[in-house]
Amino acid sequence: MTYITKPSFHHPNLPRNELGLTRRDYEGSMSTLCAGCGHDSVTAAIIEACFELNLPAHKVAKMSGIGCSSKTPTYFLLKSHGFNSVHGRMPSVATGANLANNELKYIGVSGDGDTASIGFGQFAHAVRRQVDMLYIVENNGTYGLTKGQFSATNDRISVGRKGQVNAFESIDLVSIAIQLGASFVARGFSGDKYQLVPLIKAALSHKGFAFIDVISPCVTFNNHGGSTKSFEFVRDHEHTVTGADYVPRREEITAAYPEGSVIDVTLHDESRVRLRKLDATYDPSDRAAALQYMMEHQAKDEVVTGLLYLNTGDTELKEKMDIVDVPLNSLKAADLRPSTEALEKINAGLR
Amino acid sequence: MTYITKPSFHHPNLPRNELGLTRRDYEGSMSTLCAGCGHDSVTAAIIEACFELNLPAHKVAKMSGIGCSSKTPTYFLLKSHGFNSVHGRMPSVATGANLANNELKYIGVSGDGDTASIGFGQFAHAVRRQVDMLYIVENNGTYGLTKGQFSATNDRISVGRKGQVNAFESIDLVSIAIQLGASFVARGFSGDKYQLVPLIKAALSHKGFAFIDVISPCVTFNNHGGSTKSFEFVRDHEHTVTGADYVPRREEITAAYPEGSVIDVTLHDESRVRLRKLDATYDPSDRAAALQYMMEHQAKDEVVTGLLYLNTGDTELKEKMDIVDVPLNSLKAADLRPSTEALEKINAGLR
Amino acid sequence: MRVNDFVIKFANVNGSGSASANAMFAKAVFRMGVPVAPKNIFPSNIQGLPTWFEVRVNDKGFLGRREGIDMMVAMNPQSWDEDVASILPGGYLLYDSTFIREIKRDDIKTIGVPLTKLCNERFTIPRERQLFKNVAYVGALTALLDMDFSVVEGMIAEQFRGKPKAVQPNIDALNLGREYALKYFDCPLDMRVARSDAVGDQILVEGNAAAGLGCVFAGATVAAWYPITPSTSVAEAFERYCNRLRVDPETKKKKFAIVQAEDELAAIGMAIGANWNGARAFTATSGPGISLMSEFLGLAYFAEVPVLLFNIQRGGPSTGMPTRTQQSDIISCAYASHGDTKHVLLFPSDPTEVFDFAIKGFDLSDRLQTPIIVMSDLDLGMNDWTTAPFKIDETTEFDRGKVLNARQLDEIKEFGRYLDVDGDGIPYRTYPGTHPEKGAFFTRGTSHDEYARYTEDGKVNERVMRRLSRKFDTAKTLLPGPVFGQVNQGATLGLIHFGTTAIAIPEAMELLAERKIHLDTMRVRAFPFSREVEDFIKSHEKVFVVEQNRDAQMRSLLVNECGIDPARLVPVLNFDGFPITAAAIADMVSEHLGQGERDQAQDGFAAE
Amino acid sequence: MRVNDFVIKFANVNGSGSASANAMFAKAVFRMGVPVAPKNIFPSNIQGLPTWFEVRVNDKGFLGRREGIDMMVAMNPQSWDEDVASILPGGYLLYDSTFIREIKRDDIKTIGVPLTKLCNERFTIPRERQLFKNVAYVGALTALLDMDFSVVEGMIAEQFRGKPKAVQPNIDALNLGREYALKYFDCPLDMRVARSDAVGDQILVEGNAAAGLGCVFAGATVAAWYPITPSTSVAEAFERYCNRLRVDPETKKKKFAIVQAEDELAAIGMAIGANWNGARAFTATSGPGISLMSEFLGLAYFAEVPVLLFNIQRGGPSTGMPTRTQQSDIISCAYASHGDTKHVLLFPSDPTEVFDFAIKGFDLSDRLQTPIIVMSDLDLGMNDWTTAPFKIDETTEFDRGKVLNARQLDEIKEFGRYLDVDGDGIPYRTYPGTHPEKGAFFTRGTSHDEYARYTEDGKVNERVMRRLSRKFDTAKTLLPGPVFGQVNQGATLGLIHFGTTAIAIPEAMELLAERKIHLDTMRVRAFPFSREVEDFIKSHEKVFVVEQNRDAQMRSLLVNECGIDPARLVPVLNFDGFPITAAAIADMVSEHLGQGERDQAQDGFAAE
Ligand SMILES: Cc1ncc(C[n+]2csc(CCOP(=O)(O)OP(=O)(O)O)c2C)c(N)n1
Ligand SMILES: Cc1ncc(C[n+]2csc(CCOP(=O)(O)OP(=O)(O)O)c2C)c(N)n1
Ligand code: SF4
Ligand code: SF4
Ligand SMILES: [Mg+2]
Ligand SMILES: [Mg+2]
Repeated sequence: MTYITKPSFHHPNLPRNELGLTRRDYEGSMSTLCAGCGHDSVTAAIIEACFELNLPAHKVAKMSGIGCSSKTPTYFLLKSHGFNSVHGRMPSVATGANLANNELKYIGVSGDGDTASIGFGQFAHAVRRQVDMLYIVENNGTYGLTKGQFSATNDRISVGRKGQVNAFESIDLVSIAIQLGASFVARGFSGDKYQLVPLIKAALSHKGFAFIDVISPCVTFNNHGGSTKSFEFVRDHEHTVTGADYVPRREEITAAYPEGSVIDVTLHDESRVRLRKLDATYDPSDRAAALQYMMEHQAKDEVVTGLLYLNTGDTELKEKMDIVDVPLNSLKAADLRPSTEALEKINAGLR
Repeated sequence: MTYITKPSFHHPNLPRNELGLTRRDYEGSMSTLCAGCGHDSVTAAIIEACFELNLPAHKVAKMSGIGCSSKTPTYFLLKSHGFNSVHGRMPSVATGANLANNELKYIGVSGDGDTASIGFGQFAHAVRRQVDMLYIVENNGTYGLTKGQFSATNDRISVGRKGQVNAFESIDLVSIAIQLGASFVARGFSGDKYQLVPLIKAALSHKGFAFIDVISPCVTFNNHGGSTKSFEFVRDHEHTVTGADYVPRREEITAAYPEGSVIDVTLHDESRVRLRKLDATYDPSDRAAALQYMMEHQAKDEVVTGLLYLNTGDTELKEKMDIVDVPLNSLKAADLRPSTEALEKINAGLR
Repeated sequence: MRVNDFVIKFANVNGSGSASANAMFAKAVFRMGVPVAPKNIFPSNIQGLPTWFEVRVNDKGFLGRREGIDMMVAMNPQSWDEDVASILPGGYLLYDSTFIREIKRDDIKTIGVPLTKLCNERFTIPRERQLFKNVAYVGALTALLDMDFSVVEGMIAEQFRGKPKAVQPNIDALNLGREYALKYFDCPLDMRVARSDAVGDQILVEGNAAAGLGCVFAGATVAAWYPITPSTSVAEAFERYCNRLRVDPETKKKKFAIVQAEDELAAIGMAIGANWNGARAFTATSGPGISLMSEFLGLAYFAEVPVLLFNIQRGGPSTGMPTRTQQSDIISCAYASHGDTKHVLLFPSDPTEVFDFAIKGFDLSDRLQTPIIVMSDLDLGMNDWTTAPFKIDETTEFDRGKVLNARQLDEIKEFGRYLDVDGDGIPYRTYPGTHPEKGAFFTRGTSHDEYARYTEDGKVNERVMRRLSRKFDTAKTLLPGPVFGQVNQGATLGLIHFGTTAIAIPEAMELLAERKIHLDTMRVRAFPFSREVEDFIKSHEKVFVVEQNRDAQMRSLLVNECGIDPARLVPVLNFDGFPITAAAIADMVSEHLGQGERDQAQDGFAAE
Repeated sequence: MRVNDFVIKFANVNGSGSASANAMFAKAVFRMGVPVAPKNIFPSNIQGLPTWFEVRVNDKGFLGRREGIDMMVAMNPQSWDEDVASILPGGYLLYDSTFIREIKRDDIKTIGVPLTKLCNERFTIPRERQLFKNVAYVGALTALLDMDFSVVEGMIAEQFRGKPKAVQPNIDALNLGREYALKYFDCPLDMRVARSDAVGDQILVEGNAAAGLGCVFAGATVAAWYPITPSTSVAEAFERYCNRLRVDPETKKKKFAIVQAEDELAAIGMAIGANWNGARAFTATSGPGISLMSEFLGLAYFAEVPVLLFNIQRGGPSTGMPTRTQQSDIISCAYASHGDTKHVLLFPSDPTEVFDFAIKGFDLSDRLQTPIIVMSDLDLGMNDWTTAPFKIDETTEFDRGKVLNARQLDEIKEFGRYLDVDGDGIPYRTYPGTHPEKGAFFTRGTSHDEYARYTEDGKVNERVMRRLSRKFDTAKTLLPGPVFGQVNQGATLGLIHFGTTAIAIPEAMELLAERKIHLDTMRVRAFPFSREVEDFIKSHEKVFVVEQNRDAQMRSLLVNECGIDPARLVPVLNFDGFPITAAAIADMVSEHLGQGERDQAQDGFAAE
């Protein structure tokens, strides 16, 4: 029996959010991942973000593929429906779910194997369709669940545990997402929840395809010296271009910043994300420039993090498709089934 | 019966190449495509290039997926083996074939549906593996063989025959190929064989993954006003950044050019490609810059053509994998089957 | 005299605009009240290759394919020889006499009409000259076959209601041919179309249109598909009808979503995601798509997510014969995906049934919480059929199956997604977002317990797998049962057929009766098979199973699932890509039966 | 006294380093000449969950799984209760007495060894303290079970030949446990390992290693795969052995290519491309991969491209039970892909046969020009088996089948890729680049004629399809035939088994014999089935078919393909994810047989 429920005892004075819920209410069952796995930190960040956003769990749907990372939806939001689909195919399932009911928030969790290899095609097309969801890749540069093979996101310089060299070009999911039109693209690090939580909150408030590539080290198979997805490497090579603060609706921004160093972007639910430019030259609204920036810094072995591209101007899938505002799954026979007369007309037209 | 052989009568004084072959020797069976289809022009360009390169047909393998474009290998190089695989899966078949015998030249022909939709994952991974082949996409922005649905390479501004709008971001295969590490990337136009033939010749002389995106209008389903893949649109919006001349080995370059306006690149078979820079600012050896350039010009609805990126420095698949020089399919039992003694040692080790 | 009983075939060049003219001819016959079966025999390319249009006209409603051509309209020099050769002795050859053609037969009657010449004189624009040739031979046919000209005129008027300018040239083109025929041949011939009331209130429609329309009436809101012949027109029809019937009059917004997916894996993934979320969603594909969808079919079977899939079968294996018909995906659909999986199949026989099964299919899929595959084929999907009008029962609600709402969740004491509460093997489900506290569960393709929790306890998984078998047994009681043909008391021989083979059966039985062979017939409409199917087989000594594939796949299913001795099931097969003919069935059956058996079949004594 | 006949089970926490210690124990028994069957029962995760290691020790070579534990080494508090419960009355419980544990049973003997305490005293580094606990209980076992300590010492020495510093701590750890046991318990127990020569020249190896090694000896040069449990170690073993045996001594370059593909569709695509080009290439996968590969399998079948595929079956359907064993992909592999397709399957029963079938498989695939699927499973693939040593026959050449070289092309008068020159349904092929003028052809999945040219002529395609059936019949004569067990003259009952079930059969037969039930047994080794298989079934009134799936899939194949009356085939099934036991087989068989039948089985009279 590999399913472990947590004791549901709540400490009486745990902090509660606007819904009167504690963080514990946003947890899932006990993680079965390796002690120290980066993925567990991402799970914690998701829990924190949902708690702070006061999300009702039943209005969230958790989607995933197959892998250690794809297991994590079991470890948060116990009261949300979840769908652990097949390897690499979560994007299509999420797209269908989204079309059926756009009132839920969709949190998709995938891995670098799940997304950059078997699921690359589905990922690319979910991006260009601007499916309204948060898509997180817990990127550890390896196939954790199948015991540590190279994944396609491995940088060319990285070396395997047993010294294997990686001759092939790596797939930078962030650049791909930007190029194919994702409207919210960020990179985080499982080791830095102060950066990650606001990114997740902003992404969940954004309408359209929000992609977060989280470098999430695999302590068991890819946290060694040669790895570029190890805690140490990321700490040493992280280059944060923008710091993002999340500002809930109706909340005042007090702190003052030097001229031109911050950008305030209002998100679809009227909350705002405040971007602190740590690199003055960087413009997170210019796709082409952002892409070039990624490439140049990656060439220097830097791991560029932060909110990298944001476009609140594009429409999301359902708008693009001119679908009625109410969820399609809420329409009843009366709305959907034409009359007998209508059918008779059709019959007549076929004579 | 839909297979039509051509009369094999050769006019006595047709020009012959170094192998004593005429262009007719490089033809295939009769095309069954629509009259005026761009794909037939690409076929003609391939025939011309192979004729001029003096390629022995039996040293070429023709690979394709499924589609009108994927049918074309039947229409050239009748004396080459061909493999018309399954929809979108040509890259994997070509990769396997390549590993088995790297002495053949591989010409892969695909369509935009075949490559950008169902085959996107395989395409991306063939690129990053640097499979040694020429990969041509006959890009018409539509699914010709299934009667004109939108394909993923359609620009956002393009409109369907019946006025359908294309709400989704388009996939620019050239940018994807550059980003994922293809070492030879070009775009041509089926309507311009003077540009296309040298590109194909250079690509066939290049070692590594050579990608040519050929805009090849579908006269039946996507050559109307709203299409950005029509003959007219491309003629009006073409922006050629580099002119490429192919210079066979041991041939003198005579013509003189203004300073800095040309780059000579020596290819793996010692032939050279002479790049005439039509846009002085453009540097076809800088990936990041090339990418940015594509994006900026595409944003202006320009169709950037020419040899867009060239890197003769990278190794190709077989080199990356340290495989012996002779083709693997030429190794005999003596080379491959260890001795009984070796097996006995293994048995001993298992006791 | 061949009145209302003949086969006429048009041989054209693909892309020359002949299709609409030929269809107009067929429709005209239909409007004269005579049952027709037009069949479009087209190449897998877009322009320039031979294409044929075969129309069987039969007052009795024998509309299965029939070999032998009574009249050939030979417009394609490429296929001229084989076209001429296929004409029955005494039959007619209508051709474009503008060109001299060698006709190697003296046992047929030739009708030369200088179509090109006539059109070149009357029309100037090249494309028009080309197109109107087709209209002109239809005109000639109206005279030769004694057809009601006003009917054809009426159709032209309808067709160009939008652009009146187009009407006259078409009428002229018709008259070019008609007048030439009246002038140079003594019309009508001994082969004619005579007004009849055999059509009654029937309609003329293709199966794929019926599928798309059925999905509209079934309340489907999401369609995800990937283009592939011959299934493409299912999604197209759904879109066409939705645009007509499902657009909000005020906002102009859509009460439906149609996604052209990036491939078949994505298409079924989307359909599954939407159904999981409580919207009715479907996909449509053909052979290669089925293979690609099999992984997801296994997930939907095991995770128990409803999904409706139309498989418009074409010639396999692999890419095979994309523009020909077969029934060769039966095994691959019934057992799609690795592991112990079984899927529910429906076998419609005509467009009306496709429409009904689309509606029924969604109810069954929701009720059984499992994929349902509607097994149509190219012949049914892409050809127009003379078929009963579509009907719905507005009084019935959709059956969404066992879905718990918030109130019910509050009432029950415990919710377990995979608990067999009712003993029928069908558990209860909830849609995401139903209740703030209760009813959430985790859908997964990994082994799980009754509460949808991951488990590696083999015994628990075994329990779940046994329940799935139980559910499959329940399905037998819910699926459309078999339909029986004429039943001669005491006949010891039976014949099983399904899908598009049905249309050939009455005629085949008549042919066999002439040979004193009598069989009971049963049309199977669904898999898994109901008791009645087993009983039918068991109550006959020998049962022929007619199918359009090489490996007798339906026979295999019958043997496997009903525990039948294969010796009693005789395969009657056709897999050349064309619909099986009544004559072929009759011949194979009588060939199999030695005289002895035939007698005994005849007077119904048991043998063996 | 239980000498060389017991089951010992280790209950550990996944990732705690117990695996190597447990394996060392099993290997030590093996080295004492006693047959062992270790089975690793692991979770689908990497660290922290319960994992078990079951070792059956049996002098007679009865190495199938057996229920009931004679000794439990209980190291995991999580699973403590179920572990203690699974001990047979009178059995032993060995546990870490550093911690107080409640033992609810009084019918077992407990042996407490304070492993944690002992290791904490001796070792300082936390990880060492953790790891050496495992080594320590092995030490204790050597004393308790009277094992030859020098054997274990020797293994330590071998294992750390590289790093001598590691040897002493391990020896110390062994002694910690050993000495404690000797001091506090009267060793040895009545349960022992005694030196024997039952092992003889056998080896201890896992099936996947045998597969990889077999491919090396078969001359495979290209492997394309995608990671999936339990098939991953096939590619890993191939790589390991290639690095040892296939690297050019001078250039250090590789005479092989191994590609980790982006998914299973690509993996088999690459293998097909390489085989098409004349290199021997294979792929390995499990359930979900099979579903994804089915489209390409259909192409290879129809275009007649050889390819070898290892299916290491796991618990299905869908993602199912990834770390459990089953034989449930039989139908999905035999008929993989849409349309009329059939595939050749091989069913190895032990690692030696996996090795042989890898070699034979390539010959057959080249000879038959069709995919061959080797149907292994997790139990065979990932567990070490006591099995006969690997042998090859260096004198034989590889059989590359009907491949024409340039000279032959010049000699023959015409080349048609799909011509049935020899009447066996197998055509001739050429590799690309063979001849400047002759032998080129176009491989395609679309319908084609005998010259590989695209055709839409249904009759031509039908001809090709019939030849493929003929080829499949030829296969029957080339595939490994069945192996027969003890044959009692006149027994009216038969039993069919295959794959990993074989190991349990001799023991099952012994159990049945005690109950006076005698059956003839036959082990099926390949599909399609040879005449002998049919004859065996036909010569017995009732035949039991033992398989590890829910739907009796092998039985279905037998019924379909041999035209057997299902009534005569009785399913004996197990699908809980664990290998079927001899006891289970014996019970299901005798339960099925009423007393009457049992007698008659016994003295061999016909009944019914
Ligand atoms: C179709 C299919 N192929 C292969 C597998 C085996 N498999 C399970 S997880 C996985 C890769 C996981 O890697 P990643 O997505 O990076 O997740 P991680 O474990 O690293 O978090 C694979 C190949 C599978 N479950 N299904
Ligand atoms: C698995 C599968 N799905 C769908 C099809 C149907 N199909 C044939 S060609 C094609 C698309 C062709 O488009 P493209 O690649 O752009 O080629 P084009 O005809 O435009 O040159 C499709 C969807 C198929 N043959 N196989
Ligand atoms: S194997 Fe790696 S990715 Fe998987 S749980 Fe362990 S640390 Fe995390
Ligand atoms: S349909 Fe379009 S792509 Fe296909 S042959 Fe015709 S013109 Fe070319
Ligand atoms: Mg990973
Ligand atoms: Mg196209």
